[in-house]
Amino acid sequence: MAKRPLSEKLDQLVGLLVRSSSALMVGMFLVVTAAILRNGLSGLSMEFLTTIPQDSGRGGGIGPLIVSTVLVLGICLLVSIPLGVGTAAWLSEFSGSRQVVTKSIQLSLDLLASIPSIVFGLFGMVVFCQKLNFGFSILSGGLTLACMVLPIIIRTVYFGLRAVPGDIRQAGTALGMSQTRILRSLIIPTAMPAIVVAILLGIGRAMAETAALIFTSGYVMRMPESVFDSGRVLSVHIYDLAMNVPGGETNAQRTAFVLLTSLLVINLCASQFSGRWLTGRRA
Amino acid sequence: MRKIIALKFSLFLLLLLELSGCGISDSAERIVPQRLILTGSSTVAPLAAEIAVRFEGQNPGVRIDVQSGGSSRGIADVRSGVADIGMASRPLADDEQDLFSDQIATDGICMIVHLDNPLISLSDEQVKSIYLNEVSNWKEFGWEDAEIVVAHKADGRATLDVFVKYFKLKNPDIKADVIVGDNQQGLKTVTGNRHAIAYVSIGTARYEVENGAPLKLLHSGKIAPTPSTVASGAFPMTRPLNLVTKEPPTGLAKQFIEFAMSAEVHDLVEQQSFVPIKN
Amino acid sequence: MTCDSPIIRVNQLEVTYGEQVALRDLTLEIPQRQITALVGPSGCGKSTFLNTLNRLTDLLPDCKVSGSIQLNDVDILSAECDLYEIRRRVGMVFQKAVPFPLSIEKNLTLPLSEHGLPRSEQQKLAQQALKDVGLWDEVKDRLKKPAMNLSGGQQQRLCIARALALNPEVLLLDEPCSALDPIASRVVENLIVSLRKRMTIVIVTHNLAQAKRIANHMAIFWIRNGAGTVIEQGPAAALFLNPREAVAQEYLSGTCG
Amino acid sequence: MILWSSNRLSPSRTDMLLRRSLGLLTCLAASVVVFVIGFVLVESLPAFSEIELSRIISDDTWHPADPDNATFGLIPMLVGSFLVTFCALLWAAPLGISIAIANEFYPSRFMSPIVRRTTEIMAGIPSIVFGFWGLTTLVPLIANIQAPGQSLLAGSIVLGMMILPTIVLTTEQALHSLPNELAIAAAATGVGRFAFLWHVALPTCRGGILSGVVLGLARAIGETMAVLMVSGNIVQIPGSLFDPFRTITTNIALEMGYATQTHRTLLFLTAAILIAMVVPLMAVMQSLNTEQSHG
Repeated sequence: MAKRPLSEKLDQLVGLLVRSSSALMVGMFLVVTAAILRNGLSGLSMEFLTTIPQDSGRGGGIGPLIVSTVLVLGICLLVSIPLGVGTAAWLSEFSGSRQVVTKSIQLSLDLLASIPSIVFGLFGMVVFCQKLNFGFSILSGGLTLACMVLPIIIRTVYFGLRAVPGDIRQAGTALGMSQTRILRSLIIPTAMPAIVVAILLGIGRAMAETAALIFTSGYVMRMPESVFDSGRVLSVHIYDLAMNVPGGETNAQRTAFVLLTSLLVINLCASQFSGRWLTGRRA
Repeated sequence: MRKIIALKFSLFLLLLLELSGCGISDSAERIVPQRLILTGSSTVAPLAAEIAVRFEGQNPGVRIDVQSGGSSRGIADVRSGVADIGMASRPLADDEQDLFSDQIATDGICMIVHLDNPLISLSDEQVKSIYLNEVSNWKEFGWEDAEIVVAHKADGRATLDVFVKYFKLKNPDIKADVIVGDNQQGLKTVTGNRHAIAYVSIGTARYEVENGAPLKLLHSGKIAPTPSTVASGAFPMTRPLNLVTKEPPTGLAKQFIEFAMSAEVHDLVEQQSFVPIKN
Repeated sequence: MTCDSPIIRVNQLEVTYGEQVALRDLTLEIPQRQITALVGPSGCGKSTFLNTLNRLTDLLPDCKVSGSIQLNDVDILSAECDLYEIRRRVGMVFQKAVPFPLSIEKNLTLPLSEHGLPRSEQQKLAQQALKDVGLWDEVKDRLKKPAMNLSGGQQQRLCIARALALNPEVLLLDEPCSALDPIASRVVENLIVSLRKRMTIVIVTHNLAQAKRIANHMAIFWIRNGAGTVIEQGPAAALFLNPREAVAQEYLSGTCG
Repeated sequence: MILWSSNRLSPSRTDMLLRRSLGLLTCLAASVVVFVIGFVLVESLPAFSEIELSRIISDDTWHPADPDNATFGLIPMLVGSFLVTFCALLWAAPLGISIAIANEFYPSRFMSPIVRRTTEIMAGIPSIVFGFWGLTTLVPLIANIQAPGQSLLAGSIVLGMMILPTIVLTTEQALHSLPNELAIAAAATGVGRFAFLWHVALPTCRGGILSGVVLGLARAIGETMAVLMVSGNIVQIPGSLFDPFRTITTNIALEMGYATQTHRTLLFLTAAILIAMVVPLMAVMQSLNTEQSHG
């Protein structure tokens, strides 16, 4: 019993220590985002979001860059969503008892998820830009990103599909429904929140990417006219302004603000959206 | 079942090969003559972009995209076909003689320091001693006691080639503190660091100074780094700014290169503090 | 032992899960348009048996079924038989109500459209099925609302309606009332009795009182030699009064099982 | 668990078709990794014939494009990658673990929600934003202490901040998965909070915590842009925290735009080495995860 006061003191000391670690992290977060928030909030306007950049990006807005970003994301999702949902559906519904196959596919996806993004950049540059001759284009960038986000999407959708109770498959089968119909009308709709979350996670990862895009979608600042044009995305713009443009900090901060806010909104949407689906408006 | 999977897999591989084949044949149609892609030297890029804007204005429906990345990248991209025209801020090297180049301007390379730095000029010997780390403190040049931050270009940059050739340095001997890529990154490094020194394109540096960047261009000995000293050949470190193509230029590329070499764009060249080619 | 007009004849049925034998040597006849109750202690294969009757056992990766099950003159277990047809003819309702995560109406029309009925027909049948289970008045104003919002008893009746809409010849019920409160349970029970005129009903139940109330025919399942089988079958009333087997007697009187 | 058995339940043609096409999609998805890795390997193979491979270790500098006197030493970059990752982990791992402990064992009504939200947001901040902050704020600060500012210190601070949320979230998850009964039983026998934490919680969650650290490690090794912006990119083995350096990822990013011939091949070899470094980490993490789920 004599040890009690000591151990209580120790407990308090540790408490103080770990709580100050938390405070330290919050402090770091504030330090990193402070300048971005300050300049972002003060300089943000409809004009900034819609006009073309001028003077290497020091002046003007980021209109074409937003368009490029959306196009790159569009291509990325257009490829990765069908591929990802299809693969997840096969793994979850049709792989049956072929454990070896399933395991090795999952292993290959884990492996893909762990490859650093710069390797994807290298791969994309040589395969899409040079070998397939898409050039530095939104198409090349989108395809490169699609390879990158694929494991995230497959994993999220797969867990969503697995979470659909087996009862539903059983009940559907008992009513004489085909697998196709059960998958399309019952399982996919039930797993919709997971699919939405997968899409949002994919967007989040893709939007944050820089290394894989610099050498695939390039950094032409102009308004893209087609997906074969090069287009600079927001993160590449921040990089270029920060590294190569003297006096570009202010606009880099504004762009970073736009990027951060959109990522935040996407995350918020994710929770909001899946919440609504789960409480049932699903007719 | 496993056999079926293997079969599917090989089928898929075939499919992909097929697709890639299509990709290549498609691309021939894709590169419509109305588009040009220029990549390469960050020195030439701003000038090429200005020329492109004027060219597009005169030829509606044409689109010219300009990306920097260094002269070697321009040459590599032209070779691989990713770019139609490469930009190189140096003459073609011995192993690049199979390509075709056209000079659109002349540029010089000078040393730059921060505006706070009292230094006016550096002799060749002084520059060498700084880059070989024989002198490492600004004190030695009569300024405050601070270490010199030496910015050096990345491999493959034309400015680096011209620099080491002129000073007869060996690249591995150079002891730098920061490696920079684009010219603009060199400028940015010096504006952001009072104690830095770098070598950059005169044109690019003057353009930034006019835009208010806190920089100072150092004289080479007694010769000031200006377009006129570059033009007259008095300034020691000069180099051609070239547009490079894989084949002798034809079609739109030819049209653009001829336009870039014509007197119609001399004002743009001068505006960028480069020296136009007059014949 | 035999009944007058059996619609299902099970002969020498054996079901195994991997190494484990769930049912062995099971022979049973199920009379047409009557309620057959399957009773017996837990884990002696009643639900497994029910699942074999419309081939839901196919869903289990390492489940093997042998023997024969004749539905009228079709062998359900044969490889040639049309599974979708079998499942339309043999409907099934589970212990836990499984409404699809769709609207009430869609719950009923989805299987109908799967079996190729035109849209107008679908709605008519759906409405009829809801009326049959007495749910129509309760839900007619919210047919487009999610079925998940219904109460437990309503959900179970919806599931029965969903099976009825396909107009099956046989309806399999796997402890349909065990997850419901007594009142809802009574409603469902009455519903089952009212359906007897239209179709054959096979119900698994643990509730002997319920079996006594509703069943015409009865089969008692028991474990013999490590596998489930039917030890006694016959008209319910007679079986309750006078079971032949000693264990059956003990089970029915509540002293064992 | 109910699965569709593959060969019995499918008389319908549409089902067949669906299964085939989904199977095809799966093959496609699974082969992406084969393509990426295979491609990198194939492109790096010529390195074995073009140069003596031992030169990547024996050469002490990296001038692969020098026409007269090319050198191919990768060691400085490998050391750079290793050092910056190590230094980042050195502070981020303990900090991350203590934050997770604070959230789980020393919660405060005011701080905990803020910390949780901050962690989530930080996890979503793109690396370029950290790099940008590092370049414009951190590097000048360090340059005030010792030039040039772009340094091992800057790199490890920026990297550490990036992997911090990963470590916090994984550790917290591991601690959270401890059965509640354990804490109640401990309290019932009079074991204090700290004693429980030190003797029960942390040892039990060792696997989960370690896998968080390994996850952070893998991310740090693979990170490119943020490091590129603050490292100075000099090819050298940094002698102190204030020296600039170059990692193998930034080396690829800096040079892949123009590399040709042997130089290009070597960049692919670098990428192959990078993959080879990450794969064992993943294996370690998987084994840690299985250990955790079994124990």
